[in-house]
Amino acid sequence: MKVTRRQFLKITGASAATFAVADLGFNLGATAAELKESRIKNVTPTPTVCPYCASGCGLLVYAERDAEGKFVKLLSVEGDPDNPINRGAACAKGAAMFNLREIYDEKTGEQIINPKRVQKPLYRAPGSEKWEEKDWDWMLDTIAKRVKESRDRDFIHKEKLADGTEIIVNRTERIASIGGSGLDNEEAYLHSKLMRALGVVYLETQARI
Amino acid sequence: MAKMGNLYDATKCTACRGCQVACKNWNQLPAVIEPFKGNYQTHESTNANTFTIVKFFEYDDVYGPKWYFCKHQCMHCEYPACVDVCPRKALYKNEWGAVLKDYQKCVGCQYCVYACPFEIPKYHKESDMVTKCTLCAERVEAGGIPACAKTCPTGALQFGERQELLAIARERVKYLRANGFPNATIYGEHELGGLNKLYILGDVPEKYGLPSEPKVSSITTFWQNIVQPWFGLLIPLALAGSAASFFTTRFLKARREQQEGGATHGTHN
Amino acid sequence: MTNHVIDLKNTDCALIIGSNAAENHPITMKWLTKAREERGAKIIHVDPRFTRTSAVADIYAPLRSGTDIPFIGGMIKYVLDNELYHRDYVAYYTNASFLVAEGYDFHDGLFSGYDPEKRQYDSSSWDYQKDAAGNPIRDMTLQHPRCVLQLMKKHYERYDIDTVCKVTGCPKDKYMEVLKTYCATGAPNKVGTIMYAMGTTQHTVGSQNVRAYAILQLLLGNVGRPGGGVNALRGENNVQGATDMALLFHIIPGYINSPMNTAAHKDLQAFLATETPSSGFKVNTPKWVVSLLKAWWGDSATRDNDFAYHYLPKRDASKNYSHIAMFEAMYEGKVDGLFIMGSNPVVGGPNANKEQAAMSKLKWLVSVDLWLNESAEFWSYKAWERPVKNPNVPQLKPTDIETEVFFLPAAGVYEKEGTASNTGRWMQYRWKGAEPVGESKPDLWIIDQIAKRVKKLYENSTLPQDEPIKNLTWGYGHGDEPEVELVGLEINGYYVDSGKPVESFANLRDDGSTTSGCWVYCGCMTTKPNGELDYKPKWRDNTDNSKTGLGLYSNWAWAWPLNRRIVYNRCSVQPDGVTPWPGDEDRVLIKWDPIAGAWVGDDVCDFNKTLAPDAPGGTNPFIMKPDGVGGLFATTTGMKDGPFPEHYEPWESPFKNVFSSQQNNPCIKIWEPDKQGTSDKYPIIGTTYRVVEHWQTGALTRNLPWLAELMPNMFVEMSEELARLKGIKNGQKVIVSTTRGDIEAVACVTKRIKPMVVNGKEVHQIGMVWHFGFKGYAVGDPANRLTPHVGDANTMIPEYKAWLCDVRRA
Amino acid sequence: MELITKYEPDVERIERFSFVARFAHWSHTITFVILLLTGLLLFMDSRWDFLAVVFGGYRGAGLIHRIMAVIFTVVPLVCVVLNWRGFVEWWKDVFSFGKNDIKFLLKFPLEFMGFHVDIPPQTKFNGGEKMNSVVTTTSCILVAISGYIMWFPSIFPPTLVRLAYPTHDIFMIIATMMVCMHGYLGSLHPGSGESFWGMVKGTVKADWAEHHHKAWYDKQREQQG
Repeated sequence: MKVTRRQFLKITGASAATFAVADLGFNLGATAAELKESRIKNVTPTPTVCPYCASGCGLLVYAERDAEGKFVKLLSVEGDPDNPINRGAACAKGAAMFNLREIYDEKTGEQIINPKRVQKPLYRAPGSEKWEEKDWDWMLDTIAKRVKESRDRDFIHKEKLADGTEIIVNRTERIASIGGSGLDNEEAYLHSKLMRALGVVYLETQARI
Repeated sequence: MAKMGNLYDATKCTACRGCQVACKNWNQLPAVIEPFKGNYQTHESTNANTFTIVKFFEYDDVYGPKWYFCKHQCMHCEYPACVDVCPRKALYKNEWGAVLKDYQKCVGCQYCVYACPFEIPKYHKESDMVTKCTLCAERVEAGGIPACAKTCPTGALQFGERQELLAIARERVKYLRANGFPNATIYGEHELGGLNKLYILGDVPEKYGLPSEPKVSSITTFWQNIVQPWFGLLIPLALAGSAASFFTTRFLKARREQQEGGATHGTHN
Repeated sequence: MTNHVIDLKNTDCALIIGSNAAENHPITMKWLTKAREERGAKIIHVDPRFTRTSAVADIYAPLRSGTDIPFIGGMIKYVLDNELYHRDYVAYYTNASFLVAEGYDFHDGLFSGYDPEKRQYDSSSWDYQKDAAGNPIRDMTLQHPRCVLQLMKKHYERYDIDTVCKVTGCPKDKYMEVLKTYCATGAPNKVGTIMYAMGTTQHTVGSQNVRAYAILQLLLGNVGRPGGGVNALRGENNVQGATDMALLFHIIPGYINSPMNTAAHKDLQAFLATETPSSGFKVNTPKWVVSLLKAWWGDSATRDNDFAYHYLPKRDASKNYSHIAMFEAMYEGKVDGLFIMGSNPVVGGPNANKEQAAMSKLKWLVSVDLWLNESAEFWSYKAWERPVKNPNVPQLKPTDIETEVFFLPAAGVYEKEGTASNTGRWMQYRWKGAEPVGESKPDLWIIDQIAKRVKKLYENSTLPQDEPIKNLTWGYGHGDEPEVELVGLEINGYYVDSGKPVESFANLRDDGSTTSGCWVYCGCMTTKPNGELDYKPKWRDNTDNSKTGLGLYSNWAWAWPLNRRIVYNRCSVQPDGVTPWPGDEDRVLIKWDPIAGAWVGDDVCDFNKTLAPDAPGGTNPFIMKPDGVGGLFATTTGMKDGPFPEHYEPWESPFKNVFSSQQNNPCIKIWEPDKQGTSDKYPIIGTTYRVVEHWQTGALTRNLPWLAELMPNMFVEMSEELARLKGIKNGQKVIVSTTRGDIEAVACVTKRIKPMVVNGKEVHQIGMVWHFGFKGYAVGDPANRLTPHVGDANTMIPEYKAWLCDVRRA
Repeated sequence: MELITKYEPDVERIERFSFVARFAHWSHTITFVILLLTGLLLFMDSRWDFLAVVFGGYRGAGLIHRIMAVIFTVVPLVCVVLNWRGFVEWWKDVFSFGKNDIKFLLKFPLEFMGFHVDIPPQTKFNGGEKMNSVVTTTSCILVAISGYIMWFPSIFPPTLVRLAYPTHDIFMIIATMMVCMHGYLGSLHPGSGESFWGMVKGTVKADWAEHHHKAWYDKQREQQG
């Protein structure tokens, strides 16, 4: 049995120790004292905003950090009591934000990184049945190359108006982009800027669907 | 210390189930994923990894459909049957009313599981222990409020002193009765001598999956009140009888031997 | 939202229609509950389905999906007939008093100017009568037969209560209750709010549905006041921001139409002349456009080269580039590459079978997400599994699909920094609370890297067509990761000479001396006394600055425009600018201070700060509109499908339109005429929706065990009556079919859905969540394999919410 | 003062219990005692906590209680199979409860306290032993059944589980009481002295058998011819 959940943690330690006579002389006072050790006490949380519906509820991320302040693992993600919109509240989705990064394993109860999170860039070759792991450089360079190939193919630089005058249109219909409503403003802005500079006109976000 | 507890107003609950998840987040409980069975409710009842569960009830009347939601979890009874039956005294009631568990003492006997009139504590196989809601005692004692009450978006769930909550509940029920909820009622004020989780219900308790007269099973009461204190006396009685016999037999034998002048009897040597 | 989330607490009545606020925007219920407790507010829920919102509503009124306009039209008629409208508000703050040109007409479902060939209107007749100076003629008595109010009265004459109930299927007693309760907010001291979401917009008449709400709100005097408004509850945490940043084909950042290949847009001068109205706040368009061009092309944007206006792509005016159109083009093999930035069309796109097939024709696909979602794995075996063989649905194998797929793992929301704009336009900062898992990277880094690498490839190009990318300004700090605040500075805008942030969009210039990546955000950044940048979304002072407790919280984060918490707030006082609406002293947001000669108040005024109430235009609160007043009647440039909302049946409907012989919206584009289901084969009305436990296509929720636990599988909700009819038991597997495909799901037989009587005929509706797909912890078939490729006439939003289907036991 | 009658190997002895029967008895005794102690440790209040050391803590006690429970139930069943004849004989004898047995029971309290009484001829098991057989066996069966229900409660109806708790307690108590008496009578009680050796060595002195179990003794003699 491997249990690392808080309330069972004590007992795993204890059951190993029982054989060494350790759990004698136990009293309620000690338990009560232990309960007072809330795991987020004295942890400074980081405020963020819930990524689901657009109400904009504030969330607090409590994380365990090592002596140098390096992130170790999540402790809890809860509503932000200071945020006037939600005043600490969170619906099921907001309350589940911990799972975005880490989960408790159903079998062992152990805290692990959500196994569904992708941790490496993945590439699927034409006609392939599987993913291959690739490094970022290769991925980004190849994407840039593909973007250029597609943009340069059939790029519409100029068009004639009905009256015969030629105008610059600088447009590619070979590249499209969707999504972005989950991006931050800065990301959405840069994406919008990049796409338009490339001449992309098939540019859509979830506002349309 | 004043009794603290939750007040759950079923007429304000939207069944967002934030409480259900916030509870898992705080108590570090894994998900228990079961297939969808045709009802929004995730599980039949609480389980070892689900300390609180919102139950869904559909009704129909001339005014149209009704959909009642009710959060179920440990009621932190004033007179908790689970504490009574717990042989290891792992369960106990703290000074402000929470029924807590010392997991170092739990031996997984599950007496509490079957004693609870609300069928709340559940056995956790992997750890061979029984788990349940703690009223987030460690949060409360660190100056916070229970995770479920904190996360509730509509304010259907509040945490505070029981007496104050009762006052709020009485006001609210009065209002509800005058405004379309003729059956509105407080639950937990008197049930089982008082619960530390108070409810404001818009209708009769049964419609929210709560027993209107919760009772500890009479078998459990018999066991607790008759068998445990009294039956055990039979053993010392037997031992006492034996001890008495030990001496009387020997005393009588010695006397007999004296009377018979040392004549022996074949059997008794 | 014209208002914001907290402001819901100030309402007297909330009409939730086309939204399931309790499930999809749970926190709104916090504030509505408060309004109910503190103000005795009523909550009305109008929805085809009895949801968790209905469960806590005071009144639940069912309606057939796709009949919002009759429902609201009947309310408009009731308000007009019983003179329940807020008279002064309507007379001064709306165009009710404006006389409409003689050419405008309406007959049998069609407005004047319809061209059946092109399926579009020539809207020139939808205009005001104007005096010699070109100013609209008004009749403040509202009695002139050509005034908007009278024309509207005539238009909605047909929407009597009985007809409305017949069409919508709403029982008359319920409808009367709604009429009485909500229309009471026309009283000057009462304010009601309308909350809507995708149940409103995802129809072929979606935009007109919203128009109908807006008209009702204007009539009742409920816009621009606390507790009121027409409040779109937007569905994605930053869909507002993404829209503001113009991740949409038809606009460039700041809601300016994107250039087209027409004479009217041929150069900057022509473009500005076309896009700048003669009055209203939008006269500043040239400043916004030039500042945007300066932000993007910096030194390459000079007065001599039209500030590089020609670098902007000009779309083909004869084409549509919306989501549906994009996938139709893709299906025809006209698109090579697709970027998917955290989206999932294989689950979320309309007619998902077709959209998935369309993706297989791509040469390459870049998917940026936290999870391998269904769209990133659209080529896998699993992606092509279907519950039944259907000759109309393509069957492909990975080996058939030549698409190269690049999956880039993105960091989660609290593993990076940035800002998001909520539905109330509040721009809030997100700090970084954890490290990205593994090698995953913030989207900002990914976009930055792609941009840098593409720019490098074009570095040495001498082709004029490559100048837009070659000369694009791109530099956000020197580290590996771009600095959020530097991007923020560019969005806000800065003075070209000093590099200091521009304080307000009023300071933007059209001479190239300022930049602003998105003018509506101008003012979100300032400089601290010590010279550091002060990004206002980081503000965390949560004291309510409203003296009457309206919950403005103006020092918490920042709201565009210019930190206004409630837009059109000029409406919160009487036309004279100083008197509160009778009995409504506490809900005044701004008022005119004659001594200071300025508008003062707790909110930032959404008005010319020094324009006196008695000056010309001093009572025109809707400053973004050329005429300055609320548009009960939409004039020439307003809507594509008519000045007044008119009912047309959904594209797929079992009923004939009783209001006119126009069955469907006459302006919608029909992409797939052969895929229109008919009620003989598909007698049941289908609709899709969401639940609190999941979100959109489910990528961000079905991968979270705690949420997968709450809603583990795809299900279809149906009435007990329909289940009996079809021999379906609760919890059984069923197949739902439309002309577009079939899905398998678990039946959820419920009392919450009832058959409806429409036009005297019983009709069944079924509903299903559209969150599911084959990836993640919670799996099921995507409901959108059933939905049609047909969209709203104005926005092209697909009609997800009303279509025909059939259901049977699996 | 001697506690237990001395074992006298040199006198005439006749066999009383076979090896299997003795094995069953003693294994049952040991498991019962361990079960009792672990049970008391686990389920009684802290007065029994000193036992925790012996059994490796509460969880250890829990484990031991369950292991012992299996032995407690399986061994007797195996022994019954191995010594079917003896088992049948035992129960035949137990159920041949007659006038003499009643007389025995009536006079037993006096004998128990050490008064001299004339006992009518008894079969292999006297009236008291017969009663002990019935009560102990019944208790053991009920304790075992209720124990298994408590061990795997999820597969039984809740009411049955609730019933199991007092059942386990009551019959544990009765069984313990009987064990105390039986143990005393079978060892320290001067009158039953030799029966101790019957269960330890398997044989008893012939004259003791004749005196205490006349009917059985006669039958044995007859059989030996």
